[in-house]
Amino acid sequence: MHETREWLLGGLVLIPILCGGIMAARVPKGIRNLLIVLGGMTTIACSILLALGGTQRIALHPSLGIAGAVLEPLVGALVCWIGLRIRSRLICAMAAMPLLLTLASLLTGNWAHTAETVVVIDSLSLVMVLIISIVGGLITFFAIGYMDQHEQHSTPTAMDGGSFLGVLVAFLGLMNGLVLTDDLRWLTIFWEATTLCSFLLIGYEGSLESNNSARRALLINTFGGTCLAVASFVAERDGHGTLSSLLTSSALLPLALMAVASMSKAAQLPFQSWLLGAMVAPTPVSALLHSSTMVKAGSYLVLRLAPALDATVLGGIISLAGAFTFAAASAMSISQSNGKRVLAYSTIANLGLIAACAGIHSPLAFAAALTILIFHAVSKALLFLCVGTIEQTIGSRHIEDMGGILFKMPLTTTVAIIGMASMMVPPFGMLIGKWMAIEASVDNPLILLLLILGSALTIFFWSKWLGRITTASYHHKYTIEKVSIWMSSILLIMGLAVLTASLGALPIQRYVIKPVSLSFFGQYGTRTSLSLLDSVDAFLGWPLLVVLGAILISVLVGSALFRKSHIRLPYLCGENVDTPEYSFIFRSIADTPSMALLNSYYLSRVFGEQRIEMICNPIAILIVISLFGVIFQ
Amino acid sequence: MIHLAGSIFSKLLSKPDTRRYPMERRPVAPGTRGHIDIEIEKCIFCGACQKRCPSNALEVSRDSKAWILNRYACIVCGYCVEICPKKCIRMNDTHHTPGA
Amino acid sequence: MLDNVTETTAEALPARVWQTRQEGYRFVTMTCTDLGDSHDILYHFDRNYSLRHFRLRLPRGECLASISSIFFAAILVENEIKDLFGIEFSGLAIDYKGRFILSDGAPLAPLNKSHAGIGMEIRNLTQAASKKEARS
Amino acid sequence: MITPNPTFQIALLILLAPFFGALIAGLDRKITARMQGRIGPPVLQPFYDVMKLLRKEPIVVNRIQVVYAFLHLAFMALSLILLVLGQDSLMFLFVFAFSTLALVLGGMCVRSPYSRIGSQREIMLMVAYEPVLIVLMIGMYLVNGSFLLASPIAAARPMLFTLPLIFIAVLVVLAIKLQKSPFDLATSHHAHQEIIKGLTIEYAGPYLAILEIAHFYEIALLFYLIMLFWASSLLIGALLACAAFFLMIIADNVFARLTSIWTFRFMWTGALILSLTNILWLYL
Amino acid sequence: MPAMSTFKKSPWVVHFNCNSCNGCDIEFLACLTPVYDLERFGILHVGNPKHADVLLVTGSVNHRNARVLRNVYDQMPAPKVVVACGVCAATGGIFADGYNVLGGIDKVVPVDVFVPGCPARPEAMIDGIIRAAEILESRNTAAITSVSCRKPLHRCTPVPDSPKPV
Amino acid sequence: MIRRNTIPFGPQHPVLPEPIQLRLVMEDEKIVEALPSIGYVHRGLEKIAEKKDYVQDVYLAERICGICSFMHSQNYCQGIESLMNVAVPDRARFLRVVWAEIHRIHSHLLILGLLADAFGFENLFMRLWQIRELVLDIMEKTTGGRVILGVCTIGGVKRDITPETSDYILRQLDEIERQLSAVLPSLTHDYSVKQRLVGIGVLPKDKAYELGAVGPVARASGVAMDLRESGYAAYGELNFAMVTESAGDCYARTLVRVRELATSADLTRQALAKMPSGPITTPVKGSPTGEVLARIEQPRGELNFYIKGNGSRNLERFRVRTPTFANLPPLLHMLTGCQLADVPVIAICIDPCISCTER
Ligand code: SF4
Ligand code: SF4
Ligand code: SF4
Ligand code: SF4
Ligand code: SF4
Ligand code: SF4
Ligand code: SF4
Ligand code: SF4
Repeated sequence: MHETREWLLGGLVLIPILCGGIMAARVPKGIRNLLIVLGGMTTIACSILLALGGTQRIALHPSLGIAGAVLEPLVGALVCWIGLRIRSRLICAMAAMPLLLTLASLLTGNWAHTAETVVVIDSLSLVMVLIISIVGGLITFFAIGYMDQHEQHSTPTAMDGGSFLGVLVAFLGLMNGLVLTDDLRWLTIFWEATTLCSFLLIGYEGSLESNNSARRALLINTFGGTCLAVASFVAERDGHGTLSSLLTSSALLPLALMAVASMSKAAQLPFQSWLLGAMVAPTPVSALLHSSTMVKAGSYLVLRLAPALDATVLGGIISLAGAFTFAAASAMSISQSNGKRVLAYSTIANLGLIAACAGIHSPLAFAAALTILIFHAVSKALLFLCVGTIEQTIGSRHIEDMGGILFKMPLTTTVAIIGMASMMVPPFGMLIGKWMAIEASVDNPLILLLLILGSALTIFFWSKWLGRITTASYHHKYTIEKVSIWMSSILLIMGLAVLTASLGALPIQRYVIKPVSLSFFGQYGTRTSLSLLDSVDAFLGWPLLVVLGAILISVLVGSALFRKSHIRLPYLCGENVDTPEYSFIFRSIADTPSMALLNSYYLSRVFGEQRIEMICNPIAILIVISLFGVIFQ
Repeated sequence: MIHLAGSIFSKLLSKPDTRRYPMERRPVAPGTRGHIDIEIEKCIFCGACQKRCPSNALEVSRDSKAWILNRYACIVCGYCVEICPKKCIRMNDTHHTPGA
Repeated sequence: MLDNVTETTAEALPARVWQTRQEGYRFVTMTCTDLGDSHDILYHFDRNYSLRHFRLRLPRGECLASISSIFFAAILVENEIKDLFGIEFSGLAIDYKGRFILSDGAPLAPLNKSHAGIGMEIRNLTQAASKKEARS
Repeated sequence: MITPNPTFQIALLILLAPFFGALIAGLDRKITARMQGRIGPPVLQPFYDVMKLLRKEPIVVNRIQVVYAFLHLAFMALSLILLVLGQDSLMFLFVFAFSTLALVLGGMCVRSPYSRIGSQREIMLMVAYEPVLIVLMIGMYLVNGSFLLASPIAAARPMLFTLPLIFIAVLVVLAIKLQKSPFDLATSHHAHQEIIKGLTIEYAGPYLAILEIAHFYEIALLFYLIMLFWASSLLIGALLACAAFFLMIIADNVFARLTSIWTFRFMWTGALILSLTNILWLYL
Repeated sequence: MPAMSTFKKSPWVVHFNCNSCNGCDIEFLACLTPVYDLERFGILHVGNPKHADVLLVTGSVNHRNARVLRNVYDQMPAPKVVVACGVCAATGGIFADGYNVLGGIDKVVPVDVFVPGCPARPEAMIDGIIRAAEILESRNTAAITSVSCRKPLHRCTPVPDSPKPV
Repeated sequence: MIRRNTIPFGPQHPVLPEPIQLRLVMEDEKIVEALPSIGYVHRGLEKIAEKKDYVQDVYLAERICGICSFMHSQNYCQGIESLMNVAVPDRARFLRVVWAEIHRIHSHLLILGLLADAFGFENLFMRLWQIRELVLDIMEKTTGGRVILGVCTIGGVKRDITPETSDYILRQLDEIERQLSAVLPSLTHDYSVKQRLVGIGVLPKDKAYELGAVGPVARASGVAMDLRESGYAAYGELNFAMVTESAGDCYARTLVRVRELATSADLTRQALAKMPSGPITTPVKGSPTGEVLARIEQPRGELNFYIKGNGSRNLERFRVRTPTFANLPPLLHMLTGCQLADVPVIAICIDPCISCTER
């Protein structure tokens, strides 16, 4: 079996990178699409095969270790060169760090420390690989249809569709590598490589705005990468070349550095700005970066660290930072009317939640984090794709412009409704995650408070949006959307996936997540948290099923009772104008018709983005600093 | 801060202020303008009331000896009562009942 | 009886109104009366319960400058006069376009003497209908 | 809690709860009227109203609205069942919240400005009171060591003694949920001044009846929730709940309506801090 | 469902002031207050025609409010009745001659009960509304489908969903 | 980015007993523009008055509006009397003051009740209107009408107040004051009420003057203006102190009305006490000629009638400028910048009477 495993690894990491590489060479469209399907399918197939094989350690050829040691400074140099080209001294300086460190390790003499490079396939990495390959793969398929249309109405750029899609596919490989490797050097390499890819993807449009965003993304993530590089250097100096050995040690500095790295990648406060900037990129990029890859690297890392945080103050602070991010990002999203930005803030918030749970250090919390991670990946990818489709059709990503789309774009909107419902409605997965998270945090009052406030705030923006897309005028006859088969089929698949995953939320809980978290925590867990986990397990599934049934019956009964003849104009104080076109015009000043408009509330004076940033960013920075304060205590 | 608190309890415990209208009828004040009536025997059909009625609610015809009140136009002002030379129009203190 | 009335002309009006405002008068209202060939327009101002009036003869069809930029309070009454007498005002701060108080289908300039102004036909209709009721 | 057979219990609940709720609503209207020096409607008036509404023409603005009405009802009934059967408290809260959310969405999905304003305000109210309810559940866990709603019943000491501050905060939530002054912002029978009937404005006839019935369930649910504070004795619990409801009527009659921003600020400072203080002393 | 007299027990009233001098309006409001207390008959004053069974109109119809009255009436779900309060609402009363008075409200909506008086006394209004509730009861539910929706809604054309305000 | 909302407020709107439409443009719930659309109760009364004879116009004038109907007939009669040089008997002048002040009490209670209703204080609304019924009882007992009194006539009044009814009025006034003392503190001192009134809809003094505010609206902004001081009817022979406030917000307007309740009761008592004996009406002959601007202080402020006679029984021109008409521009000023929740409160606080505004 050993051999097969290695091939699987190749399929997961190398094939996508290879496919991407070929595509970057401007191949014809047909071949390009073929390559995408090939790359995507291979990854999906390999990930499933890998998962079926269970957990295992695989030792690879030792030369890979040497290769890592060589590659690491090279990647650093590449970033450094880009930094020079975009004239950012800061990036240069930070990217030069790995070079210097390599030099330092050459001098100290523990260069190429490991005899063998190990790939650890444990339950966590399996879950990650599955998410990355399946969700990511589907997104790349979607991108085929999307970019077709996108290229039709946007000016061609330096990175035309071919190389763009190439980078997209290669990204999957890099991410898979990131979550599989146990070697700190390779981790750093993959980490930096994903940063580079995201830089290319965000800068795709070539406009001023996108260039700035790309640059910001590079800056922030290079900072994270540098932290990671320093962490790995320090760890190696102490003789821990691999993640697994590092985690068993009690070295705090590398842990803290890695936590910072994970925060920057997961766009936690105060690092959130790059993710918002990334919204300028075409929608598949946002979907990929936000749901299954990039940001999830941050969450992956912090989950990896979780067992080592064993009731340390460090864990508490990570948890606090996460919870704080959750509450603050939720608050900021209230004032957003741009659909993609709302999604971005919601992503940040949920990643915060994951970090908060990871820091709590209990099996229940870990299970909660994992649940959120999985369901978030699927739901968020779905939502991004929906917003992208909607934007292509109605030409706007503003929430207020999305009224009535249920009739214009029945398929996309239905899927979007499922996606949104899955973010906040029982019995969908996200809510179960949140539920577990709150129960898991009962012993940490501060974190609990932040979680409670945050989840109350999330209601605000989701319901606003959900209300808006289900709005329908009286009797609108719309021309129905036309969406390419690539896009519609993917939307459909993902919608069904969300539904089924939520249906199976409890079985997934019992058979997947609980074992994982036990395998990580079995020996550490405190009594109460274990019993809590059991109580989740003991929670009867029936209420969830009944809830789903209630939804179904309500929808059916409700729509069956409806008759067109029952339609009346809405109430406008008696001054309705019964024009055939609009149902919301009233006669006003001088008998002239006026349109009744009521947008949702954004409360920008209370929840304005800048206002909250001004308060929250400094606090977040203080939290990050205190992360280090703990070490030097 | 809350000044009504005391008095709501006294209201709660005391008899309601409601006049239970259809069940109990309260005596109206004398001189209430309810509706007008005619003592047709006394009327000489001079038409003065019709001419003066601000609301054009009256129709008097000398020939056919008709005195017709449109009670849905009468504003019960009592002007006709005042000016009638024969004092044959009476002001009644009860209201007209609604009609369909 | 009306005293303290000053006759004025359309040209001299704005300056006078401005001066009146400077003197601390408050705008009360305007009154328009149809005199057949012209409109008689009165501007009423008040200071400490004493009234001051300006009288203006506006020949039919002529336009009048709005004083709403001096006294914003005049905006409503000017729009009303526009509706009821058909006098155009130039420079109205808010122009209801002759649909301030009257609506589509209502008679135009009904307060002019030439307008009968009474809906007799309609009245007869309604009376006939309700008379039947009254008799029964 | 008395009858062991859950199916029987559920059936009983679904059938009887609305009657109970309607009765309370009727009493509420009667007492309010008497406090104003009026005779007021018969106590059974809410029944007549619903019966009448069911016989009216069902006019609507669009189809989704109807779906949301049913969702609201279904989830309200469901959350009552979860509550009475002593299920997980947070799950109960989520279901309960979604019920309100369905109502909000139903108000939002029509192109009627008043309905939408009502919805926006209801969302603000939800955001305002939801934390207090979650804190209540946390408090319950800290006291009873379990998230199951059945746990307070088994406990020996009434929760009122351990969670007095939270109880006060929950009373405020009760006022919001019953649309009582000073919080009758989003919809209410009597206060139609700003937005007429708020988010129910575009519902008519039977669909309005559905919302009314859902409200009856809600009343029953809130009544039970208050009873939990003295769960060891059914009688005292019921008396406690009655007292709380009576307090609401008094509040309704001595307060003016305040604004939504005021409510939000009050809930997130006053009420929340009050309940957190209570939680804190449980940690100590 | 047994033919319970539910309509009679809970007629909800929406009040519309057409061209009234306020005399009738304040008398209607007085009916709601403790001294007359309409709620003891289950009568609720609702602001929204969609919740109402009884449309109580004071004042006559003019060119501008005729359409409003019609809209309000149309938005009420069947079965519904109309009460015209005061002589203005019946015939135009003292204003019947006005150039802007089209006549009583029966010009625009079918009226079921006329309450005479200027202003109509609260007692008369109570009589009128109770009478209306009886009429409501007699209008059977089967008639619901015959709601007046004056014009067919055919001419529907697709429009952008959030057009700019006119 | 904030998008603007536009909603109609009226004409069929439960907070407005009368139809008027305000088109509100808002950012979230903050009003940035409010424009009125009126004409829903325009009956063409001025034209009708020209067609009826000048005595019938007394009844017409009463129906300019039912809330202060007496004031309208009083002002009309005073205008015609001055045109025709009729000397009204002293007793009639005092009787007019009695009814006018009782009318003011009823009107103020009415609007205070509606105000309570506008900020959602149902109990207060009910209580104030219940007390108002006591005032209506006085009117019914003394005039035979609850709302439209029909007692004022050219040359005097139609009904007398006997010593017994005078006693009755005094007793009833005491009862009203007793009951009010239980209710009014809630309107002026309750926390929740103040929260809704203090600082809402501020109209500074200079703006009030410039925009032509009248009556309690002007007095609440510190503009000392009350036509009763000019001494028409019998006011010259009675003592009264004008009520003013300076804050110019809804609370100040409420306070002005609350304090005027006491002034009016006091004036009624004075008028009843000082009531001279004698006839209550003088015969009137001929027809009015000439023009006059008759003015009077109504519950809502200064009421102007321009009356022009041409020697025939029909008037040449009858024009009505009511206080609400003057208070609309200040209302627009107050509404801009307020919250939607405050719109009903501010609107009710100017005591809007659309019926007389549009005639
Ligand atoms: S009225 Fe408007 S919404 Fe309705 S069908 Fe016609 S065009 Fe469509
Ligand atoms: S005025 Fe008198 S007498 Fe003459 S017609 Fe009229 S009722 Fe008859
Ligand atoms: S009471 Fe007045 S309205 Fe009635 S008929 Fe007599 S004069 Fe005419
Ligand atoms: S009937 Fe009389 S009181 Fe009623 S509105 Fe007409 S004029 Fe006014
Ligand atoms: S669609 Fe036609 S038939 Fe049907 S209710 Fe409307 S108007 Fe009548
Ligand atoms: S959609 Fe329009 S055309 Fe078709 S039935 Fe309905 S109203 Fe008539
Ligand atoms: S505000 Fe007053 S007048 Fe208006 S609807 Fe409500 S109770 Fe009636
Ligand atoms: S001010 Fe108002 S209450 Fe007074 S008469 Fe005019 S409309 Fe009526």
